[in-house]
Amino acid sequence: MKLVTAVIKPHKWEEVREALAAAGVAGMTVTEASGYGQQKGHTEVYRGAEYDVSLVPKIRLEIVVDDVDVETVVTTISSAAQTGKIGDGKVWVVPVDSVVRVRTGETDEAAL
Amino acid sequence: MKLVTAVIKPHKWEEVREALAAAGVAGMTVTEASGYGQQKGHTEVYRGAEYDVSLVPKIRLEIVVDDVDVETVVTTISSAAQTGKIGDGKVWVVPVDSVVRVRTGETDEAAL
Amino acid sequence: MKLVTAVIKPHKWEEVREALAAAGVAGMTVTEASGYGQQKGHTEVYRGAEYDVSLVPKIRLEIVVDDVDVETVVTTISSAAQTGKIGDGKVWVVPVDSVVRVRTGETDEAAL
Amino acid sequence: MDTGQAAWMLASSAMVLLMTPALALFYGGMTRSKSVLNMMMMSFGAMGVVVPIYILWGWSASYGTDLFGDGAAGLMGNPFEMFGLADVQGAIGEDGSGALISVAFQMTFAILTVALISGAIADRAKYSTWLVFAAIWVTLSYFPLAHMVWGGGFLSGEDGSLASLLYDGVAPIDYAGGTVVHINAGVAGLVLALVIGARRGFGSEPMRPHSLPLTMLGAGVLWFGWFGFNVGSFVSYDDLDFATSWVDETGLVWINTTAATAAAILGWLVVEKIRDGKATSLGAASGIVAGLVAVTPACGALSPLGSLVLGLVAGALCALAVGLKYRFGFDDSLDVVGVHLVGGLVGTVGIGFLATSGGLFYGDGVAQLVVQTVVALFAVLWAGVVTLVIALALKAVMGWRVDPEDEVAGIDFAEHGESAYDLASTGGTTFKTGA
Amino acid sequence: MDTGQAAWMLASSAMVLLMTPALALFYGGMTRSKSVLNMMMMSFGAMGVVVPIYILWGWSASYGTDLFGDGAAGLMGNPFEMFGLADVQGAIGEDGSGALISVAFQMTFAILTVALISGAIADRAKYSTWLVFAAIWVTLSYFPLAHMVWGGGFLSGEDGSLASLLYDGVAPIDYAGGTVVHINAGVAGLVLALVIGARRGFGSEPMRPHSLPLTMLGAGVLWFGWFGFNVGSFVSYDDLDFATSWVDETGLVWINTTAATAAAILGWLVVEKIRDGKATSLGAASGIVAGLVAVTPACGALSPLGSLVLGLVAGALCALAVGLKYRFGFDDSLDVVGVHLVGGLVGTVGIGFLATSGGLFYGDGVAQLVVQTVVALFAVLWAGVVTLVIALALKAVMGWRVDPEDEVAGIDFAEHGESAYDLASTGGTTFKTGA
Amino acid sequence: MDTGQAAWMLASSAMVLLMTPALALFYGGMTRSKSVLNMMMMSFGAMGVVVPIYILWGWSASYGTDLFGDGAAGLMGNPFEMFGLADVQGAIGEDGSGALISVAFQMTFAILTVALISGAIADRAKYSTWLVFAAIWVTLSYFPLAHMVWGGGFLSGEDGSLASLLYDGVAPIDYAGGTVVHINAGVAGLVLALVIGARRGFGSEPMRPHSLPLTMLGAGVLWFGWFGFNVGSFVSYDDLDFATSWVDETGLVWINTTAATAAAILGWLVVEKIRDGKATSLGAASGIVAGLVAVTPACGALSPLGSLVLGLVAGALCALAVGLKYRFGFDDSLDVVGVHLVGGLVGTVGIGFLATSGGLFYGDGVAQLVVQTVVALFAVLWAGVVTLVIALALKAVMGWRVDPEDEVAGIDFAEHGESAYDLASTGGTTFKTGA
Ligand SMILES: Nc1ncnc2c1ncn2[C@@H]1O[C@H](COP(=O)(O)OP(=O)(O)O)[C@@H](O)[C@H]1O
Ligand SMILES: Nc1ncnc2c1ncn2[C@@H]1O[C@H](COP(=O)(O)OP(=O)(O)O)[C@@H](O)[C@H]1O
Ligand SMILES: Nc1ncnc2c1ncn2[C@@H]1O[C@H](COP(=O)(O)OP(=O)(O)O)[C@@H](O)[C@H]1O
Repeated sequence: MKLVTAVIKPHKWEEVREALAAAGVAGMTVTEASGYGQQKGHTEVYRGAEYDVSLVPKIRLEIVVDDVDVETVVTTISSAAQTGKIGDGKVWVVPVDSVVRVRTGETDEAAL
Repeated sequence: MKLVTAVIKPHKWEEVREALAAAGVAGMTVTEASGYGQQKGHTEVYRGAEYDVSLVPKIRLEIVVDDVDVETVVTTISSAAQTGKIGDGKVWVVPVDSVVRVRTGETDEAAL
Repeated sequence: MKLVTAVIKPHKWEEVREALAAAGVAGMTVTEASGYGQQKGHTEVYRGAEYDVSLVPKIRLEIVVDDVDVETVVTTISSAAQTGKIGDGKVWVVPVDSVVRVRTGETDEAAL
Repeated sequence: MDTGQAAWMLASSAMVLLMTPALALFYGGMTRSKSVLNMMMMSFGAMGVVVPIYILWGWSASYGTDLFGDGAAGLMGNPFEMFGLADVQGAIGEDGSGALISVAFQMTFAILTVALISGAIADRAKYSTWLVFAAIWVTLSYFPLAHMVWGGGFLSGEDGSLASLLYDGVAPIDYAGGTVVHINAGVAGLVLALVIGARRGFGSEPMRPHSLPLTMLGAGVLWFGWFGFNVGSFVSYDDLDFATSWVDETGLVWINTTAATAAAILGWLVVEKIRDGKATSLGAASGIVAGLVAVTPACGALSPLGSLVLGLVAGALCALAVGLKYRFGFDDSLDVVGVHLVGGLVGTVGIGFLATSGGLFYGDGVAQLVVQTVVALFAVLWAGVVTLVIALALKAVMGWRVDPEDEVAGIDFAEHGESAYDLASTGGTTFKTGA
Repeated sequence: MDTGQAAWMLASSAMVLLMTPALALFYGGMTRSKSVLNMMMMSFGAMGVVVPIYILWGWSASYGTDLFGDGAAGLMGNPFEMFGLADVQGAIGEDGSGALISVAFQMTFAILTVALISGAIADRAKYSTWLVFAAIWVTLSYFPLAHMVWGGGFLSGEDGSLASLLYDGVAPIDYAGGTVVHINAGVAGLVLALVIGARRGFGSEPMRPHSLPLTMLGAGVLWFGWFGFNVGSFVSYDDLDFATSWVDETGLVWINTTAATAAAILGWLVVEKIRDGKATSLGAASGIVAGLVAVTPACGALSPLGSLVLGLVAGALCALAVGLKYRFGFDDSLDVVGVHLVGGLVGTVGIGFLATSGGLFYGDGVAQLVVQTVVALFAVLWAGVVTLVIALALKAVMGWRVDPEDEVAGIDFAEHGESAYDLASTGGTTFKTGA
Repeated sequence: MDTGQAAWMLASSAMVLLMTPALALFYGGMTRSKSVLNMMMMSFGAMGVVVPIYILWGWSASYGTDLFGDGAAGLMGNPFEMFGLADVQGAIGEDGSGALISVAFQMTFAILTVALISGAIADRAKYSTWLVFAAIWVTLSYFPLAHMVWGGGFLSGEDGSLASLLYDGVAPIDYAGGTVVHINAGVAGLVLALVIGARRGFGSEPMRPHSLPLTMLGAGVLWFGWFGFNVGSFVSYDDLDFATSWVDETGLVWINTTAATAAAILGWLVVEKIRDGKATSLGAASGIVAGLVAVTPACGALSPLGSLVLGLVAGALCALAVGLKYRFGFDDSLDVVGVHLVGGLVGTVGIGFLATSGGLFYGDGVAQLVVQTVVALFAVLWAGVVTLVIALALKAVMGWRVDPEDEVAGIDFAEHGESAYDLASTGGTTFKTGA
């Protein structure tokens, strides 16, 4: 099994969710995140004092998937999240040793 | 070493923390997260317009543990977090190459 | 490639960011987190009722790096984030199978 | 009523009306973020329910002719006499008497009193049951007490009243509602908390305030509105040795209100500093309310120095009293008992000591003190019995508690279908359909 | 004006001024967190722009001698007659008449009316265009309507006015601004929403309120301020059968205002309960505003019972009306149409049924009803045409929309360079330089 | 004082009292979320401390007979003369004079002035030291200045006063507290900021406002309350060429207050637009306060047009002045200097140019201008020296700073044991024990 982590633009979340659902992905865990990269933040001014806001809001998804589905999931996310503009985000894949579904105690594939 | 990541129901956090403490786990990192899965969200209505809130609030724990403790930690979490109702969450395990304790620079087992 | 995850004190974020930039790290994903460990939280009192706040605010960084850069990145973070006081945080490293840059579809080293 | 007095009464009425939304903020900030809307809605719902009732039969039941007996010193006014405010002017005075302004002013008190109770039952009560409770309680507990105290009824100084039975010529003093408003609401809160039962996790799970700035804002606006409450409640006592005209008495009441409140902040903070090591902002906000509650009945009868003393005592005692619920295990969630019942008692009984005319400390003996105490106890009794009957009846008929799962997930969604805040970049929400 | 009346007018003016910040909160809570500052700034900007204009030519254009013709029943006052408030006292009365207090009071109405419109164009309008719009619109739509209705112009009861052409002696009733304020703003909101176009994602992306406690706070303060709005708008009608003096009429107006508002809360919540299954806090807050809007023109002409009926109907109808935008696809973002236009029409026309003197239900025939309806339609027409011309002109000259990318990222940063909240332990922000 | 004037004074007093909680919101929104409670508590603590002091010796020290000399044009009133408000009516007039209402009104000014200072020392001052400072400072800086300016002392127009030494018959004008309140607080803020030192990270770490809606709410309520502040401060000048009666003068003051404030919004936003490229919401909120500050001394002496000019200038100058702290490196955290000192000077000196009677621009020469300037400088001097002595003494005795680690972690927890918000689904908090 693998853990696919994706960092995407917030307003793309809805599209990604739908694409994943269509691809048969039934579960995931979502966190709010901030991104730092080529996409630049902006400058804010409070009573004349300037601040650089270097972080950009992002959504971070974690999906544990069967080895065979990794390819599909990664591709589904990348295409759904793409706008072609800087800051579209990254998707990375990490190996997973085991998974448990807390409710039933089922493990591995059965737990997804 | 391994990284155990657990996604659980928020009101179970206190019980899980106590169970882990009893099992000798002294440290962890916690993030707020939202879950998407079989557990359904709810519908909200604002001036007649309906919204599906598909994400459910979850707590996400990360614990780096010694290889030998993995089993205990996973079991401890799953039993403490279990309610038997849909949405109890998942626990997954990922291999870890190395850990550093920032304060001392100690690495690996010593860093936990 | 590897995924370096670091948990640090919030007021050290600025220094770490600068050190990483100096070390050539151009991107990362940041989440707010809470830490539980040797560093103790504090007690709050509301109308005489006492609460133990056991979690301490932390910043959590994720950086996907080339294998060769792992050492540098980990060291850079640990030294920039160090105050020498309990609670400085941890840095851990996890193997990564693949990375994709959503905007271009580039993969692996090219995606960083 | 001349135009100047009318101007102040109009302003006062608006200020007291504002107190209910202010209370919603004060209470709302103290709940967890998953139940703030329900907390606020109990206040806003009280506005919706009590106003029509007040217009229909509330004024009449409060200030109409005694329902039973020969029309003197009774327990309730005739609710049908001025039903729908029919011929209010004719009934109580000639044109230009400002009768309608008095109705306006008194109406806002009824709303607020009901809303005060809601603090005792945060996070767990069915909204429909609450609204029905509000309608029945205001009719059976509030209007009668208002009639007894201010409408020439059993707790006034009239012939045949309780006080007249004890001491001839010693009228009880309740300037702006120590008994009618605060003791009444405080007792009702206690009874409801007992009947409905504690929140899941009470005394074990953390339930700290989700937004203290909201609570402090509420406290600040409550203070502002309370000037309407107290200073608008001008009542002409014969023996005030300090203020001898409308202009003077209102000035005195204004100063007393402020003096007690400021002193209560200090009283509460000192207790906290000694007991907990820190003076908190929730303590300051609570001290404000405690001081205002205590001075409510007393504000026309004390000197500014007496008000400082009363406030200091009230702040300190209420700060100690909010701990009782943990000792005795009743979940008076936002301390309606600790603040309104205790504060109301301190104020009502404190008059017996501190009144510049009649007070024990001013060498005028115990008559006033006894009268004040007896009246307070009668109010406790009345509110206790009436509330208990209503609460148990509603428990049997409608039920009081939301589903336990809903309570854990948050009553805001369960009862109102909303969440209070959406500060995140995404809420994982999907638009489904417009109305 | 005696000092008592002056005291109330001073308080009323301050209360109405407070309504604009209150509206900013009410609206601000309903937007997403990325555009709350812009929403609030449209109100605060209206304060900055309208006040100088009102002082320069606004009062004169509203209450000056008719600009054209023989000075009777016209469309606008002469803006230069009392330019800069020159010789206001001399022009409209002797010293001590309170002329300046009337200016103060009326000025706050102009500000609020402009601010109301902004709810229709949340999240997407260029701030500079909004400010210019505010200046032109208040001059060409607000001052003329104020003149027509309250300044003895075409919609008053004067000789030569619209009403006088229909029925002799039946003056239209608009106590505090059903036409001038609410219909006017509601129509302007509709026109702007159409000209400017919908927000990106309207009807598909979620756009739920980011802070309902802020909205409820706003609603509570609006209610408070509205007592100034309505009760401060004393107008001496000859045939009031209920109130016969300043003290009585103000009392009646106060009660009516509250009665309709409370009833509208109930009306709105009942519709929600039936249609959506839950009574919401946004519904209660919206019901408050709907009730206040509807009773604005009617508050001096109804009995308290009539006000309850009016409020109930207004609450229910507005609750239904806010769905229209999805049906017809115009993005009136915060329901200026559904609440202010619909509520204003309900109130203005409702007078024809419910006025104790002149109302159909009181057996006084249809004359008043016809007059009210015709006046309302004329106001719709006036506001519609004038707003359309201004909106299109500004579209051509300055443009109305911010960059689409900025709209997605959030207009607060794009137009004001700020973010509303920084609640996190880090915002990833770096200090660059002081001013 | 007739009942109408009394009604307005009662309302005004309540409105000014509300300004202190409003200031707490205004300031609180500008701090970081880890220190908002402490910021608000400095205001709430000022309420607790100043009120008892005012009742005990404050009124007497302000309006009692001159402490030294022959009782004319001195520096301070006798604090023991009317200690505890003993016999206030007898001392200053007969019954019905409204003496107590004046006490109420003046008391609220003292509270607010102290609270204003706290903005300069956000996030870092020991709460106990602050409370002690408040008590001493109000006694030694505020009461004397109030006495000098309004109590017939050295800065009034009385024989033997500073002005009378310069020009015979040219009295200084300070309608509602340009010197006593704003210059006084502004200078005190500057001195404290210097004595206490900058926050850790000042000028390098980001310290942006954590909730601008809170700040805007505060600004809106401040504006509302300021009508009490200014319009309640009726003073009978002989030579007003515009207002000739209470009704007229209050109307004028109301309009002038609003005119200057609106213009100051524009002034501030224009500076921002030019300098920073964007007009901000914090700028609008700040402009409101700047305008209100500047018009405070001037509101009875100007025409509405003059007020527009004054406000515009004040808004623009204050917008520029808030940058000074970065240039000179003093951490006046929330710009008490930039807004209150600068705004207070603009208003006080501006009268010399813009007063319709006495102003340079109205052809009345420089006498008034010189008097205003000299009086302003004297106030700066007085406040500066007195504050410096108190601040240094407290530094030596109690210390001013919290522990540096606590400052980084957040003063809210360190000093008050609370956190302002708990919006998360979990706070990782455990219930330990009830009180
Ligand atoms: N090395 C990295 N490790 C983890 N996350 C990264 C890394 N580089 C970029 N990111 C994430 O990807 C987001 C987009 O990256 P950015 O460089 O701005 O644009 P792009 O991916 O289009 O080149 C960043 O905001 C950040 O959240
Ligand atoms: N494939 C997955 N990858 C990562 N997290 C998941 C996955 N599936 C579910 N989750 C997480 O587990 C939570 C519970 O899953 P759910 O399907 O609702 O119930 P259950 O685990 O009881 O079957 C989800 O809310 C989500 O946070
Ligand atoms: N086993 C662990 N797994 C994951 N994160 C941990 C673990 N132990 C500690 N941490 C994180 O590191 C932070 C610092 O740890 P702590 O024990 O308080 O101090 P130190 O690292 O200086 O010994 C914690 O707040 C937590 O976020």
